[in-house]
Amino acid sequence: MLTLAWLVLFLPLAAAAAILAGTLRRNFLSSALACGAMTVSFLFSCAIFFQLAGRNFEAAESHVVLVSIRNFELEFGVLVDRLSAIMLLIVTGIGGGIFFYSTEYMKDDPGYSRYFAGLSLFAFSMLGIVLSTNFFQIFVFWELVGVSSYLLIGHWYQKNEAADAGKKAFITTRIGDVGFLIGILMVWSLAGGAGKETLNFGVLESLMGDGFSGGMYLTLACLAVFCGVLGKSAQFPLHVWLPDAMEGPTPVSALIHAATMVAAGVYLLARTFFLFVHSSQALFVIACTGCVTALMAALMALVQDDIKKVLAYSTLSQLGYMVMAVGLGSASAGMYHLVTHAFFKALLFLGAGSVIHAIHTQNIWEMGGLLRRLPVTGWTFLIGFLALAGIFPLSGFFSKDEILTLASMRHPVFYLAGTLTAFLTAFYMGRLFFTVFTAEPRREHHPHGEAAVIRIPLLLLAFFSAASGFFGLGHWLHTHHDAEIEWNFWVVSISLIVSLGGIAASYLVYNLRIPLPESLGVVFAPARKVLENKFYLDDFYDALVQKVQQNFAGLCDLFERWVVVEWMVNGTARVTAWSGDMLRRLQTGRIHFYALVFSAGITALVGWWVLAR
Amino acid sequence: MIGLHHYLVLSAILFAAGVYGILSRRNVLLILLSVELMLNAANLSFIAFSRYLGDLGGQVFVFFTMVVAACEVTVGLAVAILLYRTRGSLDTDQADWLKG
Amino acid sequence: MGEAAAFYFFAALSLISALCVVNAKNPVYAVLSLVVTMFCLAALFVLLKAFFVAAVHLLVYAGAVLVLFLFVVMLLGVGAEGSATPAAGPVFRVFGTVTVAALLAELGLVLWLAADHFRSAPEATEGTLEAVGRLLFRQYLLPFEVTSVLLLVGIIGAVVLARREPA
Amino acid sequence: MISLLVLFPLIGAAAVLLTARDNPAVIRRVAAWSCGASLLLALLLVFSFDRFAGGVQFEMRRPWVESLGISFHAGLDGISAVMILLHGLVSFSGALVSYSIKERVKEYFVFYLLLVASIYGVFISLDVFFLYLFYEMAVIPMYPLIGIWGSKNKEYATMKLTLFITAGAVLALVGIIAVYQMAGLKSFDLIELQRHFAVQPLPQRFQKWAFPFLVFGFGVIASLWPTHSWSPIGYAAAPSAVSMIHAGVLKKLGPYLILRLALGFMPDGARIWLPVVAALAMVNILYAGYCAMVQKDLKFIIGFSSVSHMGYILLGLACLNEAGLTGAVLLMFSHGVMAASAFSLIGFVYDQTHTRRVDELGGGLARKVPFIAVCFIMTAMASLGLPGFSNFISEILIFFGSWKVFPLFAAIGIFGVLVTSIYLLRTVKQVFYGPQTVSWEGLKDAVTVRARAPYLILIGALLVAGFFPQLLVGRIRSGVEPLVTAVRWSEETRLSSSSTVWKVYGDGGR
Repeated sequence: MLTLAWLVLFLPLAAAAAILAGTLRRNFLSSALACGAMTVSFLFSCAIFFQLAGRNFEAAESHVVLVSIRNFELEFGVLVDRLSAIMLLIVTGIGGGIFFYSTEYMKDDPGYSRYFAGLSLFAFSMLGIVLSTNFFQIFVFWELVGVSSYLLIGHWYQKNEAADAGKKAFITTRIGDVGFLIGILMVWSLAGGAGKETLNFGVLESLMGDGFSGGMYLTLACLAVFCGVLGKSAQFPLHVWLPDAMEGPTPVSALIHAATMVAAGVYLLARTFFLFVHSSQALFVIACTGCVTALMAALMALVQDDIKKVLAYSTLSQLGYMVMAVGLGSASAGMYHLVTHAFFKALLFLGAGSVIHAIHTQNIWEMGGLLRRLPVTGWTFLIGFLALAGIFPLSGFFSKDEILTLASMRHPVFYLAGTLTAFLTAFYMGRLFFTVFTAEPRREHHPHGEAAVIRIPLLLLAFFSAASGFFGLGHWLHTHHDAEIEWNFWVVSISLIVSLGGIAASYLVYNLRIPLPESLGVVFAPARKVLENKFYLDDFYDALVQKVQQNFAGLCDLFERWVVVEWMVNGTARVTAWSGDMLRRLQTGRIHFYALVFSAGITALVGWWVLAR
Repeated sequence: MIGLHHYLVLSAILFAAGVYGILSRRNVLLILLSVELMLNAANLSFIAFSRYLGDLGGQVFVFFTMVVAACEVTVGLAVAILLYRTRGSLDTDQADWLKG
Repeated sequence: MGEAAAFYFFAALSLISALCVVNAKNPVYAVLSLVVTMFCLAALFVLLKAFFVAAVHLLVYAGAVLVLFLFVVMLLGVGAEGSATPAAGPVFRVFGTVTVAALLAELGLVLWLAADHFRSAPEATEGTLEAVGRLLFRQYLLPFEVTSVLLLVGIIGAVVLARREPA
Repeated sequence: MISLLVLFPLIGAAAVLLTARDNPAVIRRVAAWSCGASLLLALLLVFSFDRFAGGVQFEMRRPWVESLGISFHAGLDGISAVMILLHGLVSFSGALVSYSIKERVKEYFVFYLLLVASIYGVFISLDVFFLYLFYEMAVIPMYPLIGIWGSKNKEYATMKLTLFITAGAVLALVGIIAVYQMAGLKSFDLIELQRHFAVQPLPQRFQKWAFPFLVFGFGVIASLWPTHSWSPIGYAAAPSAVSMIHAGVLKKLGPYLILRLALGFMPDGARIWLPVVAALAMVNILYAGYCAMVQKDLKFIIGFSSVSHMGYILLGLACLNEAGLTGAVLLMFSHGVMAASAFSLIGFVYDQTHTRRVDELGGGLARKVPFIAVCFIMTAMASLGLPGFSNFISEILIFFGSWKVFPLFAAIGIFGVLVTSIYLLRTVKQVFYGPQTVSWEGLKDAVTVRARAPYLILIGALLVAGFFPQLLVGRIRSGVEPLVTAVRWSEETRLSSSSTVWKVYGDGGR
C-alpha cells in the first residue's frame, strides 16, 4: 500500500519530467503521458483506499530521511490515513477528469505540452501535500504548488495580465508562507520543549496529547501556521490573488483554484488540527477570518460580470465557510465541505470553461439562452449551482448545513453571517445561471458543440456533486478532536428557505427581468461602487507596493548610491587622493631640503639612542 | 701618547664639517667635496680603531671605502656634468625635476 | 712628545683646511683645501702606523679624485661658478647650523660617555703592505674581487651619463 | 593527486601561452579541456570522499620553507570537498561561456586559467601560508580580466573590486600573523595549528581582538554590509565568465576562510563576535534585497541579490550549530552555482542584444529565446528558495539553525526570501513575459549542445543536490562537526553567554 502511495506521488512528476525532457514538440504524446500518469495514479489511489478500508483505516506511513544532522532530521515520506486517502481520490479523480477535459479545451494552444507538464507538476505537488508526513514536507509541496500555480496562471505569458496575475498569486501566497515557515519553526521549538525535536505529524500528535498546554507560544505558532492557510486558501486579507488568477486557462482554474490547491489550506488545518485544539484563541481568529472571507467574497460576487470571476469569488466564499468550520472546532465539517465543494466547483468551472470554449467570451451579459445550445453543460451547471446553493438533496446541502449548525451552536454572529452568505450565494449563482443559460440572449451566438471529453467529466462531476452527500463523509471523517454536531431541524429548514429565497429573487430579477425601482439603484450605488472596487483592498495593496515598498527600495538605493558609494567608498578614495596631494608637497625636488630632513632625522635618532641610555 | 679619543674627536669634527658643507652649499661640486670629507672622517675613525683594537680589518674597510668613494665621485661628477649640460648651472635648486 | 706635536699640528691643519673646503667661495679653492686635508689625514694615518692605507689614500685622493674634481671645475668654468653659487637660503643656514651643532654635541657626548673604553694602550699592529695584503687576499678575497666589479660599473655609469647624446 | 586540481589549469594556461595567437578555436578548446579535467577530478574526489570517516582525506605534504614552518600541505575535508565541486562546475561552465570572447582570446584564457588554478589552490591548501598565497593570486588575474574584457565602467569597477579585496585581505593577514605568533608553533600548518588549539586554546583576550580582523577582513570578500559596494558594480562590469567565477566561487572564499581560519582557530572569539556579524547579515539580506528591487540593469539585480544571499550564509555561520553551519556551506555551493547560472544567462542575452537594461530589453523574450527563458526562470526559482533546488534545503537548514540562536533574525531572514521572490519574479516578468516590444532580430536561442551545456550543468547540479541533499550534506557535516565541537567546548568551559558583545540570544529555542 505504501509502495503504491509512493508511486501515486511520483508518477505525475515522472510525466512532467518526461514531457520537459523529450516530448515538448509532440503534443499528443505529452498529453497521453500526463493523462496516463494521472489515470494510473487514480487507480492506485482507489487501490490504496480499499486496502486502507481493509485495515480499518489505520494510519500507515513510511519515510526516508532527506537530510540528517546530528539530532535533527528532515524527513520525506508518505502518510496514508482517512484524510489523505479521501484527498488522494479527490485530487487524482477530479484532477484526472480535468486532464482529459484539457486535451480538448487546450487543443490549439501553442504551449500545449508545456501546459501538460505544468499540470503534472501541479498534480505531483498537490499529492505531495496530501501525503505529507511532516511539516517540512508539507512546506516543500506548499511551495511547489505555489510555483506550479504560478506557471499555469501565467500560461499565456504573453498577455501582461496573465503574467502579472501569476506573479501576484505567487507573491501573495508567499507572504503567507513567511508566516507558515515561522510557524513551523515555532512548532519545532514546542516539540523540542515537549521532548523531541520533530516535525512529524504523528509524533507531534502523540507529544501534544490531551492536557498539553503551550500557552501563548502555541497560540502564536498556530496563528503563524495559519498564515500559510491565509495565503494558499486565499483567506482575507490575502485573498486578492484568487480572482486575478482567473487569467489562467479555465481547466487550471477548475483544478487549482477551485477543487484542490486552494483547499490545501483547509487540508492543512485538518491535518494539524491536533495543534489548534489546544488554543481556543487561535481557533477564534481562524473562525473570524473564515467568516469575514465568506461574507465579503459573497458580496463581491454579486457585482462581477466575468463568469469565471463570479465563480472565483464564490470559491473564496466557500473556502471561508470551510475555514470558519475549522475555527469553530470541527475540522471534519470543513473537510466535508471541501470534498463536496471540490466536486461542484470543479463542475461549475468546467461548465464555465465549456461555455467560454464554445462562444469565446467571458462576459455573462454577452451570453444568454445557452441551455438549449449546450444542454449537457447547462443541466450539469444547474446541478452544480443547486449543490452550491445548498438545495436538498444535493451534496452542498449536507456539508453546508453541518457548518451552519455548528455555527448556530457557537455564536449567533457566525450563524447569521453564515446564513446571510448562504442567501447571497444562492442569489449570485442564480444571477449567473439565469443570465447565462435561460434569459433571452442579448447577442446571437453560434456555439460549436460539446466534445465528448468535455461532456464526460461534466457528467461524472455532476453525479458526484449530486450524490456525495449521501456517503456519510462527515461522520466518516470525524475524529476525537472535532466538536460534536447535533442535527438541528430549524437551522436546516431556515437555510433551505433562505437559499430558495435567494434563487427565487434572482429568478425574478435576472430571468424574468422584473424592472426594479430606480430608487433602489440610487440607494445601492455607493455599496455597488465599494463592491466593484473589491472593498478597495487591491488599491490599498497597490499603494502599499507602489508607495511604501518601492519608496523604501528607492531609499535603500539612494543610500547605496550616495552614502555607501559616494560618501564612504569614493569618500575614502578622495581622502586618499587629498592626503597624497598634501604629502606631495613635501617632495620639493630640492636636494637641500631632503638632505636637511635626512640629517636632522639621523641626528634626532642618534640623540634618542644616546639619551635613552 | 695620543689617545684614541683624540682621533675620534677629530673625526667627529671633520664629519660635522662635512655635514655642514652639504647643508650650506648649493653647488653640486661642493656638495660632493663635502661628502668626500665625511667619508674620510669615517676613514679616520676606522684607522684609529684598527690601531687601538689591534685589528687590521679596519684598514681593509678603509680600502673598500675608498673604492666606493672613487666610484661615487666618478658617477657624481658625471651627474654634475649632465646637470650642467641640461640646466646650465650647478645650482641644486635648479635641479628640481622631482618636485611633487 | 714628537708624536703628540705631530698629531696636534696635522689635526689643526686638517680642521682649518676642512673649514676652508666648506666655506670657500671659489670651488677651486675648496678643492685645493681638500687636498690639504687629505695630506693631513695621510699624515695622521702614518701616525697610526697605517702605512699602506696612507699611501693608497694619497694616491687615490690627492692623486686621482681631487684632480678629477679640478678637471670638472675647470671644465665647467670657474669664474661663473664663484658668483653663481651663493650659499643656501637663511632658513637652511640656520637649520643646518643647528643640526650640525646638535650632531656635534651628540658625538661629543657619545665620546665622553664612552671615554673609559678608549683608555687601553695601543696594540702593536702595523698596517704594512704585507699585513694588509695578507688580509685582503685571504680573508677578504671575495669582497676585494667584487670591488673591481663595482669600479667597472662606476666607470661605465660615468661614461653613459656624461656621454653627449648624438642628436 | 590532489595537486592536479591546481596543475590542470596551470598546464592549460601554459599550453594556451604556447598556442598561436591566430588560432582561437584551439585556445578555447584547450581551456575548456583543462577546466573539464579538473572538474572530472573534483567529481572523482568528492565522490570517493568517505563521509563517514570524515576528517581530512587525500592528504599530501611537501616542506617548503622549514625555518618558518611553511609546507605545501593539501587535502580535502568535507567542506572543501564541496567547494572544489562548486568551483569545478562553475569554472568549467565559465570556460564554455567564454567561447563568446572575441578579443585577445589568448590573454583572456591565460588569465582565466590562472584564476581557476589559484582558487582550486585556496580550497585544497591546508597550510595557512599557501592558503593566503593562492587567495592573493586569485585577485591578480581578476584585475586585468575585468579591466580589459569588461563592459561599462570597467576601470572604476576593477579598481574598486581589487582595492576592496586587497584591503580585506590585508586586514585578515594581520589576524593570521597574530595567530601564528601567538601559537608559537613556528608552523603555518592548518591541521597542526588546529590540533594545538584544541589542546591549548588561544587566550580569550587575544581572541577577542584578533577575531574581528579575520572575520571582517574576509567579510569584505563575503560582501558583508557595508563593505559590499564593490560587488554589484564589479559583476556588472566583468565579462560573464568572470562574474560567474567571482559571484559563484571567489565570493564564497570569504565565508570559507572565516569558517576555516576564524572559527577554526578562535571559537571563543566567534562566540563573542558572531552576533554582530549576524546583525550585519540581516542588513545584507534586507538592504540588498530592496536595492535589487529598483535596479534596472540585470547584472545589478543579480549582483545585489548575491549580496543579499551572502547574508544568509553569514547568518548560518553565526549560528555556530550543525544545522546553521551545514546550511551555510550548502548555500555557498547552491548560491554559487545559481549565481553562475544567472550571470551566464544574462551574458548570453547581453552578447546578442548589447543591453542588460530591463526597460530596453522590452519584455516577451520567452518566445524569442525559450531555452534561455526556461533556464533563467529555473535559476530565479532556485534563488528564491524553491524546493527541489538545493538552495531551499540550505536556507531551511539555516533557518532551523538560527531559530534556536537568533529567532528574530531567522524571522527577518524568512521575510527576506519574500523580498527575493518579489524582485526576481518582477524581473522575470519584465524581461521574459508580456508582449514583445522590441523585435531583436539578431537574438538567437541556444541550440547546440555546446551552447546549452553550461546552463544544463549548473541547473542540473542544483536539482541533483536539491533532490538528494544528503549527498552533499553528509560530506559537509563531517567537516562542520569538529568546528561545532570546539565551539561547544568553549561554550561549556570558558565563557558564559552573558559576556558576548551583543546579547541577542532570545528564548525562541525554549
